[in-house]
Amino acid sequence: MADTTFEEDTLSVTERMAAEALIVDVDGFEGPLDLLLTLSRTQKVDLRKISVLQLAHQYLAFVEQAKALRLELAADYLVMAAWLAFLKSRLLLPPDPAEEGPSGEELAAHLAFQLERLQAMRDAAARLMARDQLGRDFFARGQTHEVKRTRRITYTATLLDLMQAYARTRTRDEFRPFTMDRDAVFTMEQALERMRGLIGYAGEWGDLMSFLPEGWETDPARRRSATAATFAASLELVKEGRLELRQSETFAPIQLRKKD
Amino acid sequence: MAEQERMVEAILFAASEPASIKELESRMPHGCDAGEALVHLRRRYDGRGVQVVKVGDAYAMRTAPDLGFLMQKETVETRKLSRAAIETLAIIAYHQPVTRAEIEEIRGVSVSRGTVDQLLELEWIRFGRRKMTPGRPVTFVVTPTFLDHFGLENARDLPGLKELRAAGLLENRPPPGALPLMGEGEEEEEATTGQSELFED
Amino acid sequence: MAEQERMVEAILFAASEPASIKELESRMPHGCDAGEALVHLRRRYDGRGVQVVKVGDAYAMRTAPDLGFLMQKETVETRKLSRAAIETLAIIAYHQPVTRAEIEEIRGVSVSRGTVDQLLELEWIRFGRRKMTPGRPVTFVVTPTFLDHFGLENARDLPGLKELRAAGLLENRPPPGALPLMGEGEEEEEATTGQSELFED
Repeated sequence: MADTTFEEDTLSVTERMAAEALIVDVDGFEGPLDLLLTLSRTQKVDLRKISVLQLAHQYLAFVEQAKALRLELAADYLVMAAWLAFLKSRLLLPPDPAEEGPSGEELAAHLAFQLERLQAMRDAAARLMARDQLGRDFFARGQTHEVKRTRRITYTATLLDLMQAYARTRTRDEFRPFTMDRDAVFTMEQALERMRGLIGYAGEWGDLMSFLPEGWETDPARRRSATAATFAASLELVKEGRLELRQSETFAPIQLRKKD
Repeated sequence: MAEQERMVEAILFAASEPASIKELESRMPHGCDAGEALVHLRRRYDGRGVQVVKVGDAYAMRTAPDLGFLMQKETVETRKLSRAAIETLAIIAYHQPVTRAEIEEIRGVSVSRGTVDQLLELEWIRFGRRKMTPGRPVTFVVTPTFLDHFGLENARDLPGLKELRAAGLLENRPPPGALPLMGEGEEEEEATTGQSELFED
Repeated sequence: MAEQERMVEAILFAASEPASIKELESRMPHGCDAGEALVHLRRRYDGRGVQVVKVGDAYAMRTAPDLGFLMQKETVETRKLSRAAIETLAIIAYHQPVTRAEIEEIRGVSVSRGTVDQLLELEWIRFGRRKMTPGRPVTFVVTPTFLDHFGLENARDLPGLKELRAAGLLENRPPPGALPLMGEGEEEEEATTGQSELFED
């Protein structure tokens, strides 16, 4: 993907023409490697004998030119430019024994390998597409005979299946499915239903706790559940615009009344 | 002519419709004699699995009529029996002869017609004699085909609940103090009496 | 055997898709040897306008490529593949099984979704097994449809494959140190196996 985008703002005619030439070229490139491969062809040598140093020069010159024309190059082109500048310095300077990492020659050799491999794949692709192709050079039967498909289904079961099935049916009612015992739980649905019936009478501010269902006020577990459910139900009713809530300070009793 | 024969062969093979001599010649290089090529080609395919046939005034290649049987593909699909079917089958095997109402009572759900039909079709169950109870309901029993499929000599060879449990086939242990274990009381008693009637009729 | 040859001839002739020996035998009467019948049949069609070709481990009848010029009428217009798609296809064919990251490393640009989708849709490529490298990336391989389309008996017959391998161009050489190019590190370690694993599974 050549994500390269170019701006043309206020360029002179010659600059514009130069830029256009570049655009035409760059648009045809699929990324920095493709561009490098094209540049390398100008060396007119076997890819295995290519001068990577010269190639780096060419690439950097290309990027410079693009910059001079104030063309915006995609990031990967710039990353490659930075890397080639680094490679160039490695190739030119005498090797520093203190320096770690691969040598300039190793890096250059790998780049040459990548270019050669890309070229090889392009050639292979061209050879592949030049082959005789089905529907173009050779043909399948034009009038195919329909093959009738008959599907026969057989059912199987093993003795084990049979015994397990029997065991299942005969032991089914010995168990009841596991359920949480929820006798100390007052659900929000229950609370909501209860509150809807009660708010009609809540014309004045009243304590939330006075709305708890009967029989749920004493046992701590039951009271906790009922309080939470009633509070949640009240919030729901506030959301519906049917109720108002207030609390004078933290931990103070929560009061509610009907909203008209 | 050999080359022209090849051409006609290729065209007829790839064509989706029969081609007349005129059509053939219009596609072949100038000066070809499709008619003569066809004579050779028809002779070459004489007695082969493929024939050159004349359709109206056009020609086509067709498979030899006697090989039509090859043009079908039979696929055999093996499927597991549904849970309802295997449970119904198990109840019939253990309780035979058993009525539909009894099966439903044991399974706790109604038995669909399809389930019974499937088992009948597989020839794993068949109708037994009618029960001497009000309504004289029909009963089901398992067949020799069933025994054959499951490698049983006799339906009595089916292990009882106790053995199933011992073999670990019952994953669940009933909670202590729950219902008395099934299949150990009169249940099984009755099941055995049932079995004795096996294949008598 | 003459009769079996006729049968194989009829089956292959009637179908547009390649059929394996197993498929052939499943449609022929029990005890037939489709493999041997095929040997005879291929010999019989040698040099004819229609050929028996091998595609992967299946067989099909196809018109002789030198007669393609007669078939303008049958030619199907195939969608033009983009350069990216053609290159991606070639890389998959020559390097399979290959991951997306490896394709990107070779082409130096990312592979767009559309490219892979198009090749999958043509049924020229499919997903292979996952690589045993971190992230267990999915791989791509070419399909029998690909082989059929390009008249290849198997992927080892790809043009120039041997030379490319000898030149080391199918290797996935890890870059020395860190390169700004795509596909780094672990990915490549075992990628060198490349084509050698071809169709082993």
